[in-house]
Amino acid sequence: EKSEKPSLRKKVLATPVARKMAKDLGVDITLVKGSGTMGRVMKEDIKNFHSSDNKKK
Amino acid sequence: MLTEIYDPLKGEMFQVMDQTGTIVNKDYMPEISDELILKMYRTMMLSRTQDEKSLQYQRQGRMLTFAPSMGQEGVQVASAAAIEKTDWVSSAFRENATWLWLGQPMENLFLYWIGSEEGSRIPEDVNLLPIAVPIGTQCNHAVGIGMSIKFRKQNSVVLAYIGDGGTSEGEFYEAINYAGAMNTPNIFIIQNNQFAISTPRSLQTKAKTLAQKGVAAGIPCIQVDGNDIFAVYAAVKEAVERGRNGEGPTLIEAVTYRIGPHTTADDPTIYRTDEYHQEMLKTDPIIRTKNYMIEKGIWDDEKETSLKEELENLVEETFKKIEQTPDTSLEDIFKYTYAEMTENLKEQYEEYKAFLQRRDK
Amino acid sequence: MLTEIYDPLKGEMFQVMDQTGTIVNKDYMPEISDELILKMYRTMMLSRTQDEKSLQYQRQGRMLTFAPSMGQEGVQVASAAAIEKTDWVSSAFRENATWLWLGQPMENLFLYWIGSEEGSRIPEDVNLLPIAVPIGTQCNHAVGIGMSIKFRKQNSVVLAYIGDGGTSEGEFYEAINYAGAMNTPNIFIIQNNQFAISTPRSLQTKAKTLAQKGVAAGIPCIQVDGNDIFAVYAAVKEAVERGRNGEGPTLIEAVTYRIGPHTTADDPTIYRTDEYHQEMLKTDPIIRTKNYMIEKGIWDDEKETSLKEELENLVEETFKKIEQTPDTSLEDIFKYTYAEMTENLKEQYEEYKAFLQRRDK
Amino acid sequence: MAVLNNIEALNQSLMQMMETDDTIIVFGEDSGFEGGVFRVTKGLQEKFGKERCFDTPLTEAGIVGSGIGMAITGLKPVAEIQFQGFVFPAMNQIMIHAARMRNRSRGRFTVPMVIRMPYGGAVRALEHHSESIEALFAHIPGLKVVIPSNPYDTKGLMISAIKDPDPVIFLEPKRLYRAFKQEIPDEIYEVPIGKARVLQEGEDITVVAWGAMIPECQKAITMLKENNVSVDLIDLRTISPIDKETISQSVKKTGRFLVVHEAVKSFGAGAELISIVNEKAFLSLEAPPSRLTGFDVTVPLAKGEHHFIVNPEKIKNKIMELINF
Amino acid sequence: MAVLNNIEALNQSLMQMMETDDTIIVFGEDSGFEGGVFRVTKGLQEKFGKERCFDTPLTEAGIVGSGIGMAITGLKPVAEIQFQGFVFPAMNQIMIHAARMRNRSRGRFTVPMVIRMPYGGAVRALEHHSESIEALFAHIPGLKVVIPSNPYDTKGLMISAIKDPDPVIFLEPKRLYRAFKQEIPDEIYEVPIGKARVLQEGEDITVVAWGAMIPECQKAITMLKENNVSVDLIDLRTISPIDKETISQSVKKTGRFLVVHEAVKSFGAGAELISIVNEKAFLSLEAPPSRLTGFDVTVPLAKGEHHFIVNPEKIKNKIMELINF
Ligand SMILES: Cc1ncc(C[n+]2csc(CCOP(=O)(O)OP(=O)(O)O)c2C)c(N)n1
Ligand SMILES: Cc1ncc(C[n+]2csc(CCOP(=O)(O)OP(=O)(O)O)c2C)c(N)n1
Ligand SMILES: [Mg+2]
Ligand SMILES: [Mg+2]
Ligand SMILES: [Mg+2]
Repeated sequence: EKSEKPSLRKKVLATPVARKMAKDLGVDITLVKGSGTMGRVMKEDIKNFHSSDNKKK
Repeated sequence: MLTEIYDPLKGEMFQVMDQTGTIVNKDYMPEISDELILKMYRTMMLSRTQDEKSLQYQRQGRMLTFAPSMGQEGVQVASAAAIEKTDWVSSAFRENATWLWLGQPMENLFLYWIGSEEGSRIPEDVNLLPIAVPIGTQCNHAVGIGMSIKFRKQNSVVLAYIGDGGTSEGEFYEAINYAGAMNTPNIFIIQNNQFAISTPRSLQTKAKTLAQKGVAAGIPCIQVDGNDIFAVYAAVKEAVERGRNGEGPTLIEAVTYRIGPHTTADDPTIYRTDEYHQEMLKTDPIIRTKNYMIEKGIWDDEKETSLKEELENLVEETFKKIEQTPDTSLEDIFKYTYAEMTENLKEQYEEYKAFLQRRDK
Repeated sequence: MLTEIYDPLKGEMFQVMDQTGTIVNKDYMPEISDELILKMYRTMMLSRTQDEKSLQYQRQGRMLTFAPSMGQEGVQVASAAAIEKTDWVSSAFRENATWLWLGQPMENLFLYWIGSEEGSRIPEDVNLLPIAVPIGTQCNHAVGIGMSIKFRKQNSVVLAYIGDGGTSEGEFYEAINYAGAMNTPNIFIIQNNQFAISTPRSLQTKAKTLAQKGVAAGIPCIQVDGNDIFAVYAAVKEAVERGRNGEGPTLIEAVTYRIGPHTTADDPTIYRTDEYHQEMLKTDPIIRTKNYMIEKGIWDDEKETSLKEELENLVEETFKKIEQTPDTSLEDIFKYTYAEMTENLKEQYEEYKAFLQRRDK
Repeated sequence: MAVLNNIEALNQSLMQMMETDDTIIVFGEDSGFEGGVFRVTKGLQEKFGKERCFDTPLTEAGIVGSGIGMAITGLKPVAEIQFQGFVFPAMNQIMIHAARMRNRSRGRFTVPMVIRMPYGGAVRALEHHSESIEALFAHIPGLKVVIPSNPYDTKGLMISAIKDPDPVIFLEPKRLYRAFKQEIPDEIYEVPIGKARVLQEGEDITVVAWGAMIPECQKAITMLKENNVSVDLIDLRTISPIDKETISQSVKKTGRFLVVHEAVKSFGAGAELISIVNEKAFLSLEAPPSRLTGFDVTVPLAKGEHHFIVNPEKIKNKIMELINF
Repeated sequence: MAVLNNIEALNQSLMQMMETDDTIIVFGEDSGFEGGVFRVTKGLQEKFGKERCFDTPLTEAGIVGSGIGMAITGLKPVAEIQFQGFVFPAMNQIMIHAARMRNRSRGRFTVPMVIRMPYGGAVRALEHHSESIEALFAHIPGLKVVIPSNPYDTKGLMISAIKDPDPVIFLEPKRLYRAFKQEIPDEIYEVPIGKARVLQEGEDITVVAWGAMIPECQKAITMLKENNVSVDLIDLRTISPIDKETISQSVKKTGRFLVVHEAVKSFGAGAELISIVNEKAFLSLEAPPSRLTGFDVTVPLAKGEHHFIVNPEKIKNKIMELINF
């Protein structure tokens, strides 16, 4: 249902592949800071976010 | 040759029986058995009954838009009676009496007008193409069939029908010209019913007759009284012989009148005066044929009454049966686009079926 | 009325001057000044010279595919000479002498055949539509112009040209029929040059003449010797009068011969015997007209030689100038699709321009 | 302000424009005396005479071809093709002449012509009376293609189409002809060709539709309120040239895109819109830009048409699918 | 095995099929005596007689319309339209009869017909000799649309088209007619309609093209070696029905997609392919699925055509743009 939707309507720029990667890794893509043009979230950004997130745990 | 005797350029129209049902042109009265005349009359009456009932059904919301043939049963039946089972017919959309004569079941006709493609599934033993709505297009199909026949050295001919309005379409001309050039066994019948929807015959062309359009194709042509079954029968028979003898196509203009509306969506009172309409009703081929038969002693009021009753019952029974037809199945929507359903179509079909199943759960 | 005197259905062709240049039909010799004859001859010669040179240029790879008018200059010039500057012309693609006569600059003609749309930018004071490649389509444009003229109560007429092959297209018939029905001031000229590419006239239709196709539209029609400038001129003049008098359209079949190939991509030796070709060459309108003029004492060898030289120089100069034309600019590719470039087109234009700039850096 | 349906809006726009510009000529099969089979041109012949509104012979190629000739010589033809399914005999004239005359002649000759035709299905009609072939016209450079969805736009777009210097294919959803009425201005006004209209704003998904699909989308959107889904609904109005800006702005906001059309799916206008979304808003996409359309079959006759027609239920279902992607 | 160009491959396939099946009839304008303006049907009349290979009058509607009549009555017509630009007078017959006869008659009548036409541009030709309008046909349910790019496929696809029980629009890139030769089998063989072919495998991007664009793509790919870019090149071969599987498999692997076609951009076949990629491989996309096409204008005459034509340089540029997205 609709509750699955990303939080708070925050819109991010990302390719479908990056979005899928985030989803697969359990990363909320809206929390990732994008390093690409116009703040686009790159795959690297997600990977970094994920590993730093893991380290924190 | 009738086409040589009656010159449309001189305004000559071929008629055998006048408006009262009297034979006025004995020399050209075709050889025709009483039995055949009675059969023609029956089919004319059947078609008329079907149209009249259909108009009622349509008003009652039990049928969709349809195009009645009333008034044109004479040319339709007489032309169809002049060909054989092995010949072919390519018609437009207002040839109900022809279709009945050829053996297209009334069930199919009703099916078509209540919105089912099954109505266009012509029986295997009937050489008739489905209704062609786009004006003029059916004529080139007829040429192609003519070419097939010629190629196979068969002895058949092809009848194609078109309306007065239809003669203004390029395809009509392309077909008669092509048939002439290829010398195919084609007979083109213009049912000049005076109107193309609201547009009178006079606005279609400056040509005095529609028959003379055959001159452009260099093929024999003739104008006949289309409400005179004997004239139509004789003219078509001659054209059929020409076709079978390898002498190529013929163009016949049959002058007739559309008694009803263009379709049930049309209101002819907008563009036809009652006076004109009443005058034209006098040319009705059914009345004329009946008069002839009564005069000849092969028909009477009693027979008329019992025929009417029989046909009304037949039409009613048939329609009631057809009316029960369920909606077209989802599979049938997809199944006939190609010989085999493409992956793409399978996908659309399965997806929608799944949606319906989910929904209906 | 010539159209009443010469009946195509009886195989009658209107001729004034025979193949030798002798006037054989004095009664119908049109009133025509020597000056006009000389001007016609000059334009015929100019067109012929242009075609001959163009064939060379094409072989040298300096021109693209083009369609020569050689052999048809007579009908083209004489028909164009029979109308006024305020009249309109809608032609096909093989009317070079007509175009020159009307004032379409030879520069434009060359531009077209070397692949520039600028060749179809007709001068503002020339009432001529651009070349219409799709066969038959130009005829309905002519009907529309005829309707404009009628609507505005102007006194003009419209000439439309079509080939023998073109008469098999539905649009040709639709146009003549429509013009008849609307009673527009149209003149349709069939240039029957005996071939449609490789297909001989005899395969196009069973009709004995192409003129008789007018019967289908109920309009006056006539077959003329298309290589006889006097017959063409007289027949067109009469049709022009008819048009100006509000008496509607006329169909004229001009019997002529295409001396050259269909286009430079075509090899006519495949489908025309040399014998036939040589025979047909004798009908050449230029030779015939020259003979007439010499006989009449208004032409001689000296004049011929000097005219030839003048025209050859003119053609060469013109072509050399045109040959230098630069390629079409990128902007011109986009600019004329709509009155204003859409956002979509601007985007495509800018993007490609940027690409070219990046590349050329 | 008068309350009019689409037929009346068309009739009024023609009436008013013919009053102000006497070069406008209206014609087609049965368009004159009886005012057309749908009565769109009713009263025009009576008011302006047979010279300005007339019946033609049965010749679509003649109608469009002669219209081109008229337009070139300064008239403004508004031609009627009786049903879109019967436009094919005129395709040659439309696609290779009307569309190209300006380019061919480098602007010397232009074709400011309107070609009107009843369009679309769901009216339980005979064969050839239910198709939607806007994509065929839209693929041809030089044509503009317009499809209004309500009386206000119908009048404004028709007036713009008549004033437009280029040929406009004006497709009239016959299902909407008399479906509802709307109060619209009495005077002449224009709705610009090439501009879509945001009918309602939302956050979750962009839906683009046109013609008779608009009311269906609106019904679906109402149904979706209970799912807490809000929709940016865009009425495209002009199929060519497409208003890319309005669409891409919306998709950048919503991240989701659905185009709904009556026409068959493959190679339809929906594909073009999806491509535009990819070009303009790719990085915003949270779900595949999608289409909901007719199936890739000939439009079924009445007894099967309900399967084919896109309805609010199908739309709702598709939207939820994309929301939950 | 003989070494043939595309014209010769067509000629051979017709010759061989006519030998095996005497219901095959070949006709068109100039197709008989002289063997067609491109000589595709050369020698057929001589060999099989005027009854099986003949010249028609100049009537495209007649050619296709009569073909429909022949097909319905059991012949197998292979009709030639002299150039694709002249098919419009036959659009009515193709789109509303050939495509629909099976559906209309519930399978009672079918139209196993091939309609051949020289297609595409870059041959410095006159107006109407350079267009690419495959998208128009592909939008019509009931038609199949085929465009071969080499003699092997040309022969195999023509044989399949003749054997196909439904109408096939067979588009022959005229630029490739005599462009190169290829060794192809002497015997009758089929190349299946509806199956794309992976011409070369790569990792970085999927490129789909057809007809004369294939050699151009191949040149671009060679140029791209120095950029270390490897390409999955797919020859679509059949425009309708599209082989979605081959394309989506490839895009799932490469994550990037480009379609290259000669036709104008908007509402072209490229849009359909992009939509399919969105439907089938959305989550694999690393860059917007894109198209490189002709501009949205009438194909320019020779002096401007070079701007319009898609060439290897343009292709390389576009691929690099997507790689670097
Ligand atoms: C190509 C085409 N254009 C328009 C129509 C719409 N239409 C249906 S019937 C008709 C009039 C036909 O008149 P006519 O040929 O005289 O036949 P009738 O209806 O009188 O039998 C028209 C215009 C059509 N079916 N096909
Ligand atoms: C509708 C159409 N079909 C086919 C062609 C290809 N074509 C160009 S010229 C030609 C023959 C024309 O013959 P004809 O009308 O006699 O004119 P001619 O070339 O002899 O002047 C053909 C078939 C075309 N231009 N348009
Ligand atoms: Mg009629
Ligand atoms: Mg036509
Ligand atoms: Mg010719």
